[in-house]
Parts: sequence; structure tokens; C-alpha cells
Amino acid sequence: MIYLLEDTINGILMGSIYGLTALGLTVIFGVLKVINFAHGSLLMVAMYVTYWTVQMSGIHPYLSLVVVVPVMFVFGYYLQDIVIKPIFKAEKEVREPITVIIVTTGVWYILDNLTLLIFGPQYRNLQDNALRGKMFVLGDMLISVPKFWGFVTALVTAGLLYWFLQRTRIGRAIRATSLDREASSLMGISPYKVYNLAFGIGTATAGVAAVTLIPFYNVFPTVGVLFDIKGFIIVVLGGLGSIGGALLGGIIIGLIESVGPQFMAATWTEAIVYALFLVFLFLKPSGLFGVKYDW
Amino acid sequence: MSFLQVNGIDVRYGDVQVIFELSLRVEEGEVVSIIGGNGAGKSTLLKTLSGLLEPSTGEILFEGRPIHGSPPEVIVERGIIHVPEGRRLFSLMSVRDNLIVGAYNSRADKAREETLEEVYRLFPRLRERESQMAMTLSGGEQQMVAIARGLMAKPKLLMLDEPSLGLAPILIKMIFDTVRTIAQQGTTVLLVEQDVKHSLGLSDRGYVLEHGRIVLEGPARDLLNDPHIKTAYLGM
Amino acid sequence: MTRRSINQSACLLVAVLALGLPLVMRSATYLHILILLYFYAYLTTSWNLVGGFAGVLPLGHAAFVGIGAYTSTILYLQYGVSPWLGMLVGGILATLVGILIGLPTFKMRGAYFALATIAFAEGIRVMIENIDRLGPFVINGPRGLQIPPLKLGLSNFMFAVKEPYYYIILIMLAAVLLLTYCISRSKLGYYLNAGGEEPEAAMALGVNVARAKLIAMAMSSFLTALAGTFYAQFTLYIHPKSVVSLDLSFEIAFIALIGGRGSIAGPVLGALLLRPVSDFSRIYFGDTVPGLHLIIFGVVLILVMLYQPRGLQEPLTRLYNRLVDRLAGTEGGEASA
Amino acid sequence: MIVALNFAFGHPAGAADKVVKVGNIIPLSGPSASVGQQGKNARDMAVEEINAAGGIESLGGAKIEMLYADSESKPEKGVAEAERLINTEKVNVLTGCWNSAVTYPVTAVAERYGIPFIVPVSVADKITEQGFKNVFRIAAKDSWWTRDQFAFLKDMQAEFGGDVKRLAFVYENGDWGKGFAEQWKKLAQEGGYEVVLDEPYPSTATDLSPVVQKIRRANPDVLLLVSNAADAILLTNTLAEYQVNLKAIIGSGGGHADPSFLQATGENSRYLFDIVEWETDINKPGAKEANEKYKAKYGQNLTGEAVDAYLAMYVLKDALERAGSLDPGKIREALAATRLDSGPGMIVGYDSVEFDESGQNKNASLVIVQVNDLGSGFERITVWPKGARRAGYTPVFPVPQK
Amino acid sequence: MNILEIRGLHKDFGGLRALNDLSLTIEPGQIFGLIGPNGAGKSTAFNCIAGVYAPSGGEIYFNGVRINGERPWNLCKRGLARTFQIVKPFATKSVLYNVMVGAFARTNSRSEAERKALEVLEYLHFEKHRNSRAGNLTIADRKRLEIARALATEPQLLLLDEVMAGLRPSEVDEMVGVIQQLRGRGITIFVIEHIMRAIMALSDHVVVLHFGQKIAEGAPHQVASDERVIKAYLGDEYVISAG
Ligand SMILES: Nc1ncnc2c1ncn2[C@@H]1O[C@H](COP(=O)(O)OP(=O)(O)OP(=O)(O)O)[C@@H](O)[C@H]1O
Ligand SMILES: Nc1ncnc2c1ncn2[C@@H]1O[C@H](COP(=O)(O)OP(=O)(O)OP(=O)(O)O)[C@@H](O)[C@H]1O
Ligand SMILES: [Mg+2]
Ligand SMILES: [Mg+2]
Repeated sequence: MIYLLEDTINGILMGSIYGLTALGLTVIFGVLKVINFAHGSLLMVAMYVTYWTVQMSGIHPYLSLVVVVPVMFVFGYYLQDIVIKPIFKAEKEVREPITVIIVTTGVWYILDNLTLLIFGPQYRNLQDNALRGKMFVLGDMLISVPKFWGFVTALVTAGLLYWFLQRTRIGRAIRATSLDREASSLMGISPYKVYNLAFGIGTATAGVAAVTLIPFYNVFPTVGVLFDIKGFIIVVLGGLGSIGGALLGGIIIGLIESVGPQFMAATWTEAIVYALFLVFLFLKPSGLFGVKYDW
Repeated sequence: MSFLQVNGIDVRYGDVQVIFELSLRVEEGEVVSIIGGNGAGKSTLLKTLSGLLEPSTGEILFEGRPIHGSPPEVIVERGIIHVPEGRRLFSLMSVRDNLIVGAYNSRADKAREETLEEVYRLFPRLRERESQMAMTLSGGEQQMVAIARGLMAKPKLLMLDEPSLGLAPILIKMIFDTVRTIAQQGTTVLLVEQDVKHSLGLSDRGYVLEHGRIVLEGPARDLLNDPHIKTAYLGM
Repeated sequence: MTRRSINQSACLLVAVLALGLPLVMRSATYLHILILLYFYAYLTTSWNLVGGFAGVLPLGHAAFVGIGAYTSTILYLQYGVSPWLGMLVGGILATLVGILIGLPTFKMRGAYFALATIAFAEGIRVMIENIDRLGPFVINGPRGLQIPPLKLGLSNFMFAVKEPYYYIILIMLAAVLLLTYCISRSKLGYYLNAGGEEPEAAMALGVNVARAKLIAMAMSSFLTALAGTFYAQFTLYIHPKSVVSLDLSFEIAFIALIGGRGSIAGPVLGALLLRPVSDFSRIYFGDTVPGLHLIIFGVVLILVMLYQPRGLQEPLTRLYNRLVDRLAGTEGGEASA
Repeated sequence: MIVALNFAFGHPAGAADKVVKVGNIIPLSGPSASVGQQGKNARDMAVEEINAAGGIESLGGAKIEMLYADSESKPEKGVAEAERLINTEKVNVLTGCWNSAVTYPVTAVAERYGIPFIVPVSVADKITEQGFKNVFRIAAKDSWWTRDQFAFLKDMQAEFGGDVKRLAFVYENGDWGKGFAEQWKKLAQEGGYEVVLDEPYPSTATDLSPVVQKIRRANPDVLLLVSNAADAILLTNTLAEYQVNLKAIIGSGGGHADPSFLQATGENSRYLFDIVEWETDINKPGAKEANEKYKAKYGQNLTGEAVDAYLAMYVLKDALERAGSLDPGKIREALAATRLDSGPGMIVGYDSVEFDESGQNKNASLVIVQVNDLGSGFERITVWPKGARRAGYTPVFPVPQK
Repeated sequence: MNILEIRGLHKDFGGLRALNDLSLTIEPGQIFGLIGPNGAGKSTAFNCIAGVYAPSGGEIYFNGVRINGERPWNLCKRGLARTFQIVKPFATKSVLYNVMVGAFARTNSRSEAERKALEVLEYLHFEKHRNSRAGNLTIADRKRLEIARALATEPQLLLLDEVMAGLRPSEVDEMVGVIQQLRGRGITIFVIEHIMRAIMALSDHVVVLHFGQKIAEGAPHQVASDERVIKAYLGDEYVISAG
């Protein structure tokens, strides 16, 4: 019983971090209507940025948010501006330009391999950071401190993002653009700037996710791929474009991964995740929080 | 120099030219109608004025300064607001949010709350529906939101593309009454309509567009009595 | 010369070139590269039946390659069934799976469908990796299956040299291209296009959209599985990470999009560009600067999409038509097919 | 178009009587890029040395020319590259491929063309058990690795006491891990151990705490691991976080031997045992120098994988000298008759390289190291076999409880 | 026998009752008009008949056969065709291609389908557009395309949802002529329209919907002078100008 509780807690904590890694994916899909296949690679880049920031300055990992978030925002902003925008310009009428999938995959290959070129294939992590290896001891239960802070960060980030999109002027402009690109430009909104912005925000949330991961995780050039497929499943489970859905989807996956192995081999939980994903899709094709007509 | 001055523009979609050497002008405070059969290029003209399309030749001056080649958002800042054909509401946003987005440009944003009050006074129905999702409104209500959203932008020049399309007769009348009210409050209006009787009825001047060219222009009253208009557009 | 005869002679020319190539080009390396090029063109053409005509984006076709490869290989290794027969069995099995997966997923649109197919294929990969035996069948989990190259010959689908493989895949490719051409001009082709673009309108016009898509999916998965057997016999080793990999699924879709999806020539054009880029950049840079060839591949993907979002097929078709016009000495005429 | 390509890319295979072309297929990008790079570095160092020392004398001082190809850890890429290296580049010898899944199909290609194929490391037993004539493996095969792990366990109990009964097997769910686990199960039964956990996990896992929880709750005495680098690091750190008390953790090389492993785990890897082919502190003439040279060149210590690659080049040189010909058949014959017991390559723990019928290096042996900090940071200290143990070091076994 | 008979049709969307106890009968060869304010439920009625929505209650008979819940493509095969108020062309394809999709409902042969499609286009004076990309047509032309596609399926009953919106009066008159000709060919027509000019000229019988309920029914002029219809739909001004 206590085991189950312990695993459940770990599943929720880790799952919310998964949700956080997928948050950017869902935001970008919500606005641009495209799946950003480079999201994992952006997470990887963010992890390198975090790693080097903390490594060189020796600050508390979470303080690096001050650097990582703006850096990643700018990176995402210009990535969209330079590489993806031309496609939207070329395919004005298409609502979900599939070609973007290819372009983002191209970006994925380039980023991963550039990183390999620059930093080599080594695995790195921050040995002496304030959170490494810390555990809350609750009776017989052990709960990871860095994961707990990741959980808190995920909730706060999702909350801020939701507030931003629902309540602010720019947030409304972003939502409007996501619904009708042309009409929003007639409101004086520059859709391409909004896309840049949304991409920047999505990338910045990958930055936040990187900061939560760094205290207990490794960095290496192909680390993004590990989170990529997971991210896809999470956003579909939760409903593409839904912020709460991403968190919930992440937590579901986290729970399966954490509780599942107590009943079967860990490798089978992967299969369970896929099976559950398909079952979910059949039952509710628009995801838990997805809006049916917003395809 | 007119308020809006269009000098000899050509507009094309890829290889297909749709507007040929078109010139027109709109004076401040006027209501000008553009009439023409379907496919004549009316919507294309409005899209060009609002920056969604770019003329291949010719120039468009607003308050004496060129706007052709500027993107829509810049033109909106200048004060030209286009209410497009087919309403184009933000379907999954509330009526209120639709209206607020209408006031996105910096001039309008400052006076957002007051404008919202004014618009609600003009369309009391919308205040009742303020938190309803735009896509669940009926056609007439959607058209109201579209016009109201245009007003939220504090237009100097309001361009309406077929506001009566697909509306019940009783609503058509209501929409034109509203346009009249807007014009009386001093907003310049450029109106594209199939319903010639109504639109010319409230306009000062009109242009007739056929196959991408202006074939007739003049005071609205004269046009209403023109024999060509009578047969082709009024069905008499 | 009439347009028709020009087209016919162009086809003939291509056919002669393709058939005669191995006689001129004796290098096994290039033959190998070419065989894989045809293999990908074949896969992509099969994919195109769903991904192109039906207007959805399946990203999990490697699952069918895997089903084909594993079925015929297991049957051959354990029961001595000729791979040719195994190929058919694999095809049928894949068809069933294709229909099974198509039934629910075709209700989805856009990104959901794409991601659902990814999950489905990954699910199959995880299964294969985790299962050592399934009932009487030895799958060998993550270790893959090796076919000992002992009994060479046509009936065993195994040859010491590459030429037979070349001609087999060439014939398969030609057949699937012809099939696609016929379908694109048939009622089914029209129904698929219509259903892909505006399902509601299509239904009102008498199109049973789901059924049309299912038929396409059945054909596509069947044809794809055949290529799986070909691959197994060609490399004599299959492994879940090579025949059911996401990379393979992606590459198929990329070739289609780069070439121009929904068109008949698109998959071949896409393979003609992407395969050499991938192979030669790896050959020339893979050893000196690790990862550079993948960077090059990524850059090519991006550039093609930026400059030809509808794929290479569009400008090339235009060019070809102009050429034909020039030769035929007429102007204008019909355009799109 | 193909003709044009042929013209542009096809190097005319000139009469290369002055060079020996060696094709090397290794993972230079993708998830195993780290090991691939080590293999490349070590090969390059050996070949530089050989060429600088006058090349292959019996071939009139012919130089060795290295051709590398990236497999990206993908079987189909490996096969395509093998085809190219053999047919177009006309290599005389092939080496590679580290990933067993790539090595398998490539052995078939080499066999088909009769090109000698030296496999420095790829541990799956099966590679040399296909009845092929052209495959020569330098490293030990997995049944030897596991055998030695169990022998080590027994010796340690004999030497230091500490009653080991309960074993846990945790391994990556691939070719490699499964191969080891199968052998372990047999050995555990023979040795009368109780297996309390037999857990494969996906190498791509992003959270290994569920697996660690399982280990913790199974409460084994000794944990045996097969891991790639990312998961080895993650597992080691997570085991420490959850304060799992074990008498010993024994790795199987690979991820645990990765040069970044010690840096990325630090204190958490203290007392970890790992089985490897070679260690820097080995008591063999030339080993220290070779390592220093390597470290100066590439900034890392030599690893078992790297040394096998390094040795492979000297095995090749030796065979070439004896073959005195570039004919693959002759080279194969020479390789089969190898009895290399001296020279710069022989920095390994055993006395000579000799291949058995199947092409397996029969003398390949393994050592077991323990990670500890003796004052100059964490390092890997050879502890087994006892004869090879670093002078003055007493292994910590069983590991003190936390 | 009636070609279409609806008895007590209901349709609910969540809490919203879009159709409330609607009954009507259409005889073969009739042109039957359906009018009502925006949001009255007219398109919903069409969608129920054409099998897009399953009715929440009531019965629909087509040629005496109950067709509740029958799928759209089967209804099409039975001879029921419809157009969409919000047009849905196959935008990337040519006009001819669009119409051929409809024609395939009655044939498996491509040449036969092409022949029939061209015939329909000619009939609608639309053949000059046959190679245009459907996505580039103006709204009015797209509505014409909707009719062409529907006609190509050789229907007995044709449901037209606001096909004249956006046409100028002379074009409306032209379209009225076309529709009358269709009736001449034996096709029964059920039409939704806001343009009273067309409704008055075309319909034999008109039903007026308001909030999903039938508020009036009868001959066009009879309906147009109905107090409730004027109040809910036409507005006071209409009476004057219609006079
Ligand atoms: N996106 C487009 N691409 C190509 N041609 C177009 C496009 N949009 C419109 N056209 C063509 O341009 C011409 C003018 O269209 P426009 O929409 O401006 O007409 P309109 O006068 O507004 O007609 P309507 O009354 O039907 O709205 C038409 O012939 C139409 O086919
Ligand atoms: N799919 C749906 N989900 C929810 N509500 C719907 C749906 N379809 C229609 N409605 C609602 O049902 C009511 C009737 O809509 P309908 O489209 O039938 O009106 P209509 O009479 O055709 O109006 P118009 O003349 O504007 O086309 C409206 O209030 C509409 O918002
Ligand atoms: Mg228009
Ligand atoms: Mg309607």
C-alpha cells in the first residue's frame, strides 16, 4: 500500500515534468496548427544552455531560469521567423501546412547533430547542484526533491500560460490568430509576429522544462528524442492545444511508468502507454480536453 | 487630396488579373457604395485596400500617404478597417473577447472600454450574449458581432463586404439601419453590396464595378435611376 | 508528334534506361544504392495511396514493412515456406492490421491521425522488441532474425548477386506505379481525393468516405508489406529497429512530401533526390565530421520545403509539360490530371 | 544521372600496391556516437604508429589507409556501407561495428565477398557462431563476460566473506542486455543463487526510479547491470538517491565504462564494480605510455572498447606482414594463424592473441575494476583477477551499508 | 405517394432544441420553400433529412421508406441530393473534377462520369469554368458548383440551401429559371432561401420556421401576408416593397 502511494507520488511528480516538456508542443500546435517535431531538440538545446549557465556561474539551477527562458524565447522566436514563416507565407490558405512537419524535422536533425559537432557525444550533468540527490523522507517513503520542485514549476508555468492566453491583450491576439489568421490581421494583429511569439513561448517553456530536468538528469546530443515521442503522446492524450490537457496527459504517462513496473517488466509499460493511447484516441479522438471542432 | 484615393491599380491572383486600372476616391464623412455582379472584383478591391492583397501597379493613398504594399496590420493602425465577407469571427472565443480583439490596434486599445460601451449601446443584443461562444450565435447575431468588431477598432474608414449576405429580410433592414447610424456618427463608410436598393439608398455616391473595371459612377440617387442599374441590379 | 506518343516514348525511354542500367553500371555499390532507392520509391508509392490520395498523413507505415518482413522470415526460417508465399501471407496479415487500425483512426483528422499512426507503429515495435516467441513463432525480440544465405535461387528469393534483386524491385515499382495511375483515374481515386478534402460534401455526393479510405489502406498496407519481405530477403537480416523504426516511417513520408504527395511521379522524384542526398552525404562526410551528413540532410529537407512546398513534382511537371508542348508544337491545352 | 555520379564519385580503384585499405564501420552519430568516437580515435592512433614505423614491411612498406563509415547504429546503414567499402572502395579488410545488431548483418556481407572482417568489440556470442570463415573477434564474447562476473563474485566471497544469496538482474532491453541476462540466469542456477529480480528496461527510459524502487523492494545482495551510457548514469544516480543498500553492484562495461560515466556520477559510483577488457592501471609494459599518449591526443583515458580497436590494428598489421599480399584469402589465412604476443598492441591483460576455429580470440580475458577515490578523484581500479589487482589496493567488498 | 414526409421531427443540440415537432409533406414535382429567421433551424432540418444528423425524435420517409439515421451516401444513392449553405468545394480540384465525383454515384466508368458531368455543366451554363480550380471561384460560382455536383448524382429530390445568396437580382431570376427547368425534368425541389424574390417566384408551397417550430405554411403570398411571419421574419418594410 505504501509502495503504491510512493509510486503514485513519483508518477505524478515525474509526469508533471513530462507535461511541462510537452507544454510548448501544445502551445505551438494550438496557435500554428502544426506539430513541431523539433520540440525535443529545442528541449535538448535548452538543457545545454541550462547546463552551461549553471556550470559556469555556479548558481542554483532554478536561478538559471533568468537566463534560459529569455535565451530560449529569442531562439524560438527567430527560428520560426527565419525557417518556418516562409512556409506559412507560401501556403496562405492551408490551415495545417503539413510541410512544416518536414521543416521541423530538418531542424531536429540539424540541432542534434550540430550539438554533437560542437559538444561531442559526451554525457554531462551537474554533479554539485543544490538539488542533486535530495530526497524528502516521509516515514518509509522517499520523494525526490528536484522532482517535487519540477512539479511545482510545471503547475506554476501552466497557470501563468493559461492566464496569459486568456486574460492579456497579447494572449487574446494569439488565440484570435490561432482561429483565423486572415481575420486577425484585419484586426491589426500581425499573424507572423504572433506565430513568432507563440513559437518563442513554446520554446521558452521547453527552457523551463530543461531547468527542472537538469538537477537530476543528463545532457547529451540525442536527449531530445527521448522526450519527443512521449511529448506527442501526452499532447494527444490531453488534447492538442490544451494546456491543462498537457499536464494531465503527462501525469497519466508518469503514473503508468511509475506504478506499472510494480506489476510487470518496465519494458511493458511502454507498450501499455501505446495501448492506452490508442484506446483513448478511439474513445475520445479529440483528447481529454480537446475541442472537437477545433481541428 | 481625397481621404482615400485609389489611382489606376491592377490586382491579380497569380496569373489571373481581376482588377484593371481601377481608380476611385472616398471623401471624409461620405458613405460610398460599390456595386457589381458576382465575380466583378468587389471583394478583391476591399482586400487590396486593407492590405490582404497587393496591387501589381498603381497606388493607394490614405490621408495623402501611400498604403499599398503595407501589411494589413499597418493599414489597420492607419484607421482603415475591413469587415470581411462571411463574417470571419473567432469562432471559439466569446463575443466579448471577439470585440476586445477588434480593438487591438494601439489607437483603439486606449479607448477600449468606452468603445465597448458604445458598441453595446448600438447592439444591445450583444451585451446579452457577451459571454457566448461566437460560433453558437445565429447568422444575424454573427453579422452584428462582425460589424461591432469593426467599430471597436475605431475606424476612420469602415469597409463592409456584403453585410446583408444570407440574412433574413428583417435583419437586413436592421443591419442597414445600423450602417446608417454609424455613418451619421461621422465614420466614413465604404460599402460593398448586392442589395443595391438598400445600399445606394443610404449612400452619398456609388461606383459600379464590372469585370474588374469601373463602368459607372456618380451620386447614389442618379445611379438608382440609371436604366442599366435598374435592369441588371434592381431586377426591374 | 502527338502528345500521347511523346508521353509513350518518354515512358519507354525510362523503361529501357531502368532495364539496361545494370548492364552498364557494374558497381555493386551503386546497384545497392539504386535497389534501396527503388525500394523507397516503391514504399512511398504504396504509402501514397493513403497519404497522398486520401489526404491523411500516416507516419507509421514501417509497421507494415515489419509485418511483411517478419511474417515471411519466420515462415521461411521455421517452416521452410518460400518467401514468395510468405510475402503473400505477410501482405494479407498487414492488410488485416491495416484495416484494424484504419477503422478507428480514419475518424480522426490532421495531426491526430498522424500521431495516432506513430503511436500504433511504435506500439508494434515495442511488442516485437519484447516478445521472444509468440506461440510457436520465434520472433527473437530485440535480437532480430537472420536468414542464412544457404539456399540461393529464385524460389528461395535469395541471390548471390544484386542484379536479380534489382529487377525484382524494379518490376514491383513499375507495377505499383501502374496501379496508382489506374487508381488515380478510377472512381476510387476520385472518391479518395474528395473524401480527403471535404468529407462531408463527399458523403452527400454518395461517397462512403470511410470505406474508400479503408480500401486504400488495405491496398497500401498489403503493398507495403510486400516490400518488407523484399527487404528481408535483400539484407537477410531484420531487426525491430531497422524494419519497424520510426526513422523508416518518417523517411517514407518525407520522400512523398518532398516529391509531391498525391501525385504519381512524386514518390519516385522524392526518392531520386533524398536517397542520394542521404547516401552520398553519409559516404562523404560521415567519416570526417560526425553528424554533418545528417545536418546536410536536414538542410535539404528545409530548403526543398521552403522553395517547393508542394514538392518537386510541381515544377518538374510544369517543365515536362512545356517540353511536351514544345515537341508537340501546340500551345495550351489541358493541364492538371 | 547515375553515370554522372559514378564519374564524380567513383574513385577508380587504382592498383593500390602501396596502401592497405581498411574499411571501418562504426557509429559516429546517433545514440552510440560516444563509443564510436573512441573506436575511431584508437584506430587512428594505432595506424599512425604503424605507418610512422614504416608501414607493412613485407608489402614494401605499404601504408594502412583508414576509411571510416558511419552506421548511425542502424543495421541497414551498416550493410550499405559494407557493400560500398568492399565494392567501390575495394577495401582489403573490414572492421567494426560495435552494435551487435549492425555487426550481424555485416558479417554476412563480408562472408559473401570473402573479405576478412575484424570485430574488435561486439559481444553477442552468435557473431562468431555462424560458421563464417572471415570473422575474427578480438573481444571476449558475452558468455565469457558473464562467466567472469560470476567467478569474480565467488572469489570475492571467498576472499572477503559477505554472504551473497540474492541476485538482481537489471539490463537494457536489447540484444546485448538480453544476451547477458540469459547467461546470468543459467549461471545463477548453477551457482545456487536466488534471483530476486529479473528486469529488462528500455534504454530510452527517461525515469528509472520505478526500476530502482523495484530493486530496493526486492532487496537483493548483488545487482548485475547491463546499461548504455545515459541509462547507466541515470541508474547509478537514482540508486544513490533512493539509498539502495547493496553488497555490490556489478556493471558490464558499455555505459559503465563510458568516459563520461565517472564525471557524471561522481560520489554515487563509489565502490561500483565493472567488468572490462582493459584498464589504465593494468600491469603491462607499454600500457601506461599508450594511455598517456591517447589522453594527450583525445583528452580521455583509453577504454576497453578503445584498446580492442587499438589492438585490432596491430593484429591486422601482424597478419599482413605474414600474408605478404593484399589478397583477401591470404590475409584471412594469416589472420586465422595469428599468434600475436608482443608489440605495441599487446597492452592487454592476456599474453597472446589467437583465434579459434570460429574466429574468436581464445585468449581474450577480462578484468574487473572497482570505482574508488584514492585521493586524486574517482578512478577505476583493477581488482580481479587477483593477479592483476593494483598493488596496494584492497577491494571494498561487501560495500559498507549506508 | 409523397416523395418526402416528415412527422414530428425533433433535433436537440445539448440543451438547445433546434427543431421542434416539425411535420411537412412534399409531393413529387413540387418546389417546396422553407424560410425563417437566421438560426430558425432550416439547415438543421436539411441535415437531418440528408443523414448528417440523426434526428432526436420523429420520423422521415423518403418515397415511403423510413430513412431516419440512414447514412448520407446511401441516401444519395436512393436519389436524395443536397447542397451546403456553407459551400464545401473540393478546393484544389477543377470544377469538372468536382462534378465528376457526383456523377460517379451512378456509374463506375470514368468516361461515362465525365460525359455526364459535362452535360450538367452545360445545362447550368457553367462549362466555361470547367477547368477552373474550385477554390478560386467566387462565392456565387461556388454555389452554382454545389448545384452542379448535386445534379450530377441524378437525384429525385434536391435540397437547395441558400444557393442564391450573393446573386444579384438578374442572376437570381436566371437561377429561378434553371430551378424551374429542373422541376420540368421531374426533379422535386426543396429550397431554403432568404431572398424572397426567389421564394415568391419559385415555390408552390412554403413553410416558415421560427425557433425550430413551424409558424406558418401555405402558398407564398398567403405566407408573406401572415402577421407572425412579418413580425418574425420579413419585417414591416417588406410588405410595402413586395407589394
Ligand atoms: N484566391 C483566389 N485565387 C484566384 N482567383 C480568385 C481568388 N479569389 C477570387 N478570385 C477570382 O477573382 C474574381 C473576383 O472575385 P471577387 O471575390 O473579388 O468577386 P466579388 O465581386 O466580390 O464577387 P461576389 O459578389 O461573388 O463576392 C473572380 O473571378 C474570382 O474567381
Ligand atoms: N452542430 C451544432 N451544434 C450546436 N448547435 C448547432 C449546430 N448546428 C446548428 N446549431 C444551432 O441550431 C440552431 C439552428 O441552426 P440552423 O443552422 O439550422 O439555422 P438556419 O435556420 O439554417 O439559419 P441561417 O438562415 O442563418 O442559415 C442555431 O441556433 C445554431 O446555432
Ligand atoms: Mg465578394
Ligand atoms: Mg442555414
